[in-house]
Amino acid sequence: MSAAAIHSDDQHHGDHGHHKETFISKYIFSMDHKMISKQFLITGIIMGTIGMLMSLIFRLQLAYPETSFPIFETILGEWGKGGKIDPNFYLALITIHGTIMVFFVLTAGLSGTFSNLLIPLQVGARDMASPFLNMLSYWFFFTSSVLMLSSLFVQGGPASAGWTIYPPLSALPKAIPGSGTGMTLWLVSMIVFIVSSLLGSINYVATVINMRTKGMKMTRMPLTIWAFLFTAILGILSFPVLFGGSLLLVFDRSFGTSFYLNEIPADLAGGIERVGGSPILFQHLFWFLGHPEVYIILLPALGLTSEVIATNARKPIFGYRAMIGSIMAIALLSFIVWGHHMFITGMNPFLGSVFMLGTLIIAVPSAVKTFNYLGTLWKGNLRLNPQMMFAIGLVSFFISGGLTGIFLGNAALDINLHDTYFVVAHFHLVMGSAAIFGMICGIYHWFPKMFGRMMNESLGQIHFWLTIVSAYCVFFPMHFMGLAGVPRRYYAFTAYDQFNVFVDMNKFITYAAFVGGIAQFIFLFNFFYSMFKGKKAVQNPWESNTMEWTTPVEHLHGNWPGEIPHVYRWPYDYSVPGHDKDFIPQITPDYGQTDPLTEAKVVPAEDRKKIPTLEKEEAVLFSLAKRWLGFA
Amino acid sequence: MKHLKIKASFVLMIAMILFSSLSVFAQDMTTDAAEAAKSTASNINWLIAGIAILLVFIIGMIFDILSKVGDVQKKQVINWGKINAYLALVFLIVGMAAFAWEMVVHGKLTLFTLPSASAHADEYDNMFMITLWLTGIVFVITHILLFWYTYKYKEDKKRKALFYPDNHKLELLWTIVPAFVLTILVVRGLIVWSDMTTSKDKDAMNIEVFGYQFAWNARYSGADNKLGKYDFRQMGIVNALGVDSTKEFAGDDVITTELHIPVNKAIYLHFRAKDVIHSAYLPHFRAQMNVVPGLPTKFDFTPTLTTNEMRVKLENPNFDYILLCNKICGSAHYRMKMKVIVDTQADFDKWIKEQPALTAKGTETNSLHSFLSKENPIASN
Amino acid sequence: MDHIEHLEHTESPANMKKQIWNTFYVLLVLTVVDIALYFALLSSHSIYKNILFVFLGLVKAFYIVSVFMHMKFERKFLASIIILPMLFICFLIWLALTEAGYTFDSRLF
Amino acid sequence: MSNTATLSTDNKQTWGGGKSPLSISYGKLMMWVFLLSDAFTFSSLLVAYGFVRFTFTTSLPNAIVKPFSHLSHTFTEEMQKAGLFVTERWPSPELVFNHFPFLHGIHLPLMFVSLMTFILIFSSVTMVLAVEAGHRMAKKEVEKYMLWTIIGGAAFLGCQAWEWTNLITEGASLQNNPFGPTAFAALFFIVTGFHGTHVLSGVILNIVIYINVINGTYEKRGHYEMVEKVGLYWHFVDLVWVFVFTFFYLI
Repeated sequence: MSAAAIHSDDQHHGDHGHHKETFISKYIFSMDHKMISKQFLITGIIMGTIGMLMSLIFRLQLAYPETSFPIFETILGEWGKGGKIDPNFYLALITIHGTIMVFFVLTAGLSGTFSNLLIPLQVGARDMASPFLNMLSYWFFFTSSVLMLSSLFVQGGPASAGWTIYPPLSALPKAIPGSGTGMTLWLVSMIVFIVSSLLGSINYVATVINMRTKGMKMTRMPLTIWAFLFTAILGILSFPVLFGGSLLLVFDRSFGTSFYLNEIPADLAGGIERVGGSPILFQHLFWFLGHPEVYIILLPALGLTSEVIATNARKPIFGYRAMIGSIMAIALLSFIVWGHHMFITGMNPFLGSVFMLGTLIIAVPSAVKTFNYLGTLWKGNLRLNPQMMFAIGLVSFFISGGLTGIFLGNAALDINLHDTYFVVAHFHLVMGSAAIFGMICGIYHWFPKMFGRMMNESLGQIHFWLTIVSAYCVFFPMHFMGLAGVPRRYYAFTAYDQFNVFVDMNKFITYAAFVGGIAQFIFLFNFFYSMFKGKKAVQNPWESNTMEWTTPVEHLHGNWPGEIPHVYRWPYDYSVPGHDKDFIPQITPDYGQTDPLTEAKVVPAEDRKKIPTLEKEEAVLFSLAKRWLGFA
Repeated sequence: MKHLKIKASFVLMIAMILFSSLSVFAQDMTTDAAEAAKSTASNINWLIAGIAILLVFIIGMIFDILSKVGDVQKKQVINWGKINAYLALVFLIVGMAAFAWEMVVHGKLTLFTLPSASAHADEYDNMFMITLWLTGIVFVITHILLFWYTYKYKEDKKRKALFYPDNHKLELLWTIVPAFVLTILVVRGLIVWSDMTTSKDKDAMNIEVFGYQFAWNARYSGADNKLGKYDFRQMGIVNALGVDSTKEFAGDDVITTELHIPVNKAIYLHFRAKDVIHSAYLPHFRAQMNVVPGLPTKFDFTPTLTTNEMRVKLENPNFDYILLCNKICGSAHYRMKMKVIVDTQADFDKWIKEQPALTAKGTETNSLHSFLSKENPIASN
Repeated sequence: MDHIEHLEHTESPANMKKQIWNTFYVLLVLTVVDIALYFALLSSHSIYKNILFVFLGLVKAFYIVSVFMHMKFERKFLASIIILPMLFICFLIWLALTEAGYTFDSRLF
Repeated sequence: MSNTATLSTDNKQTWGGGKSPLSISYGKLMMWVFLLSDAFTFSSLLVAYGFVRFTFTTSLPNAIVKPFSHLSHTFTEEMQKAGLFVTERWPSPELVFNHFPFLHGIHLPLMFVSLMTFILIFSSVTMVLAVEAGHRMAKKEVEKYMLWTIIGGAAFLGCQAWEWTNLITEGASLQNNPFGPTAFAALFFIVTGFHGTHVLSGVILNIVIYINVINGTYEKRGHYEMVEKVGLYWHFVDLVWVFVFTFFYLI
């Protein structure tokens, strides 16, 4: 704390960071929020690719449980003896797939990337409140990803108790090979990740509250910022509880305590008899994080989508205040509904009723959000570019996945649906696909801001159509498997005659998953190719109102070359009647409007100093070269 | 333009070289490895992967060139706005058809088309169908609107979008209507839930289901309908369940590896686990409860159809009820199951007599009821 | 400008010092009362005893937060965003205790 | 404080944002938010304590040992024989925490923990006095009170070390508990240990700040906000102790 504050105070005394930047300070230990966001994004994409490849491996296993794939022996070694995946490694794969996707891709990769990029730019700040803590946040995240991946190479394999790591399975190394060193690494990695998440979230909250530019009232913030603010608050309040919970689990595993263990004989539990705890306690502590975590994933995606839909529909977002209200309602309610993951885990049935009530209430703000999106599309002028398509795809997944949530939130119905493929289908639609779509939609939209170049549109469109079709093909049929009572986390269904009817469906799902996987490679190609070879971006390529598009294309440490522009209006003035253009940036005052802070009449936009731009490519290249060589 | 052409042909050339060399390489591999069929399969896999990556690369290049051409010619080569609008419509129609097809064809595979096998299954199915209809209607309507709007309001340079930031009445409407619908669901759901979780029958038959890695046991409470005490310290190879036959109520207990239950009689299942959390899932009876070590859990239900009746109804002579493990518990989780057989009362009585009780002595009459001692779950007595 | 407002409601040094010492005495007395009550109510085992102790703890917490941590002089909004999330913890506590009671019961019978 | 104001306006023009709606600087806001999240960490541990405890019956002492009475060196065993320390029952705190340094053999229930509480509260007072002196830019006074705070924190840590040693010599550990359920000792060590870690880091932070104060870093900077921020943290540690005290020693 002290070091950080001292540092940032020092920085305030300097000018806009025009001090010397070396390669290390610019690209590695960068304290510039834009560079940190790129670091988050690229780490997230790498982790996402790994997670996706894992899912393809176990999809192959599920589709052809009896067939041997020599390639598995090549890449997995002892875990793929004879070309077949070891059942223990299958469980490890699903565990690590879940963990990577939930925490490393959709929490850090999505919220970390876009909170870092957009919060300072959209509220009009030079940087985060504490750039130093921000940098630490990334490097803690990086460390935790390395730890998580390194658990793939330890004796006994990585953690394999499912991403929810319920003890005793995760606490007893004898129960499953993955509960040895792999599980320890998982817990250590998660604790480091929690630290990273807290450092980031505290920074986001302080920036949004304290660092807004003049005129940027709370009610003038774009919905993205609202979403990020509440995501950060959710993280701040829920991650510590997982921290406490996993601390106790570490003690149970390594120091012979028994907080989560009861009536475990000594021979199973490393020579010490365990009496007195309760596994349910861990589940409560875990899901106190786990459920807000779902919204930590989903809210940023919804925020990005709100912005993208409004911009590309050329229409103000419908019901701005209702949207903020529903974000708040979702955030608040998410803390009191975690028990719906535990209806049949031996929890008090009375508490089941309480949680069921809360859970189904969450559907109301979600419905409001959906209808408001539809209201925004209505009579709009939709530019169907890739980001808009992905945003529409998100709304579609949000509806499909949200509606199946109504089944699962119902305690009675959960009796037969708990831990079946219905659950898998539900959360892959609503927080897997929907959040990934939100993330990709954000990448397409803000790529020009991040890298100064445009992504290829056609590839984006192909990516979109392949992805949405394959995602629906993968996850929709799973509902029916779940309704037939097929449990999740099964290595094979060969032991059950009644599940034979699903052999073909499993193959179909796997083919669809492979198509989806290849589609992601199109995206990866597009992403990395455009980063270096894409078309040069103009300053405001999507004709958007928000403040980030008023910064120059070439990145400055400090964002704006001169004074930070002031804000005079809300961010959704699209297609205002009586204006010749269909967008009015937030920094444009109306004729005769007073500057809310200086109390002086402001000059109309046309007469004001033009937004500073560096239009000539030569100028951009020259200044870039100068910065790289260390002259500037 | 000239620059572009050079670049494009250069890229294509590289692609061609790569592709041809790869195919030659692949041919070599296949001829060489004719004797080792197994490694061929591996090489073909690699080949497929290589070709797929190459295809992605080529497609990427083509579209990159196309867009660059478009930039030079100052017009769009492909008008994605229009294409997407039509594709959205196609997606909507095909998707809805697929949705209907799934509901009809795959819907038949679900449990809900089977005759209900327990007393509360009808109530459950009823609740499910109400939820399905309500959500189904919302699903169809919202998706039609979503993709119809995408088609209808595609960009038209001449048109300007309607400035319509909010409408409080409309927003209130679509807050209150979902709230109302959900109230119905909540109220009904609470009724069904409390029906299912409160045991109605005092004379229910107490059976203990014991889960361990990776099998199940059942313990019948015998004539006294009371399960004997257990001690987890005694759980071992000889005495897997840790039940001491000399203890109170334990003598007449019967331990089996199959779960036989009499039809039309309330069954009170007590669950106990040895090592990790399992979940006893009886899909046909709409019954499930986690089996937690050190935390007694329970579930009660009344089967209404015997296995034989069900076989006749389904015209499937191989049909069996099952109890399967539904909570990740280790490497053989996927085949941890127990056969469940619903018998008529007469058949059940006959079967249970054939099973050996823990001791022949019968019930110990030790009525000392220590307040704090660890006792096995016994139904409210 | 906001900071100048902030200055206005800071007390004069002497007054502030007095307040700090007063708070210290309050905390001291409350701790002594805690211990005294503990021994006075040793044989009783009612839930109200626990509630009483928690209440005294909350009073102490109130004094620490409001005077020592200066919360009394901050904006109401700040106070509410720090204190309101504690409601979630209250919910968690209520839930955990209910749940633990249920666990106790189900282990008993 | 006036210096704070000028500094922040400078910030506004060159680098920082335009608003501070809660009228505190971002640094203090971050500290508050951090403390909020830390409160949740402690709450989760205390909730775990409550949960575990509620699954046990609390021991009903049927023989109350009088304060100042003689304590045999087999006191714990006697209690075990009397049925007060059994694994099914949560022990009564005054029978566990009844030792005082240099006064072995005398039953002084909860006296030592009262002393610890007093020390911590007192160091909190000196901290707040340092903050108050910082507002007046009185460097000497800040130095004096910071030093007292550091001494108080170190004394508290020493007391805790003594108490731990005492319990450990009686046989309590993470896996063992002569007083009752193992969870009692394990939770006690984890929660007080986690609190002790906070105290330790607080003392280290205080020392860093103290050195800075002596060097005149804040004098040059024109405000003592750093002292305030660390002060917030220090009071939070005190706050947590209030609840640890209530739940572990009184209830």
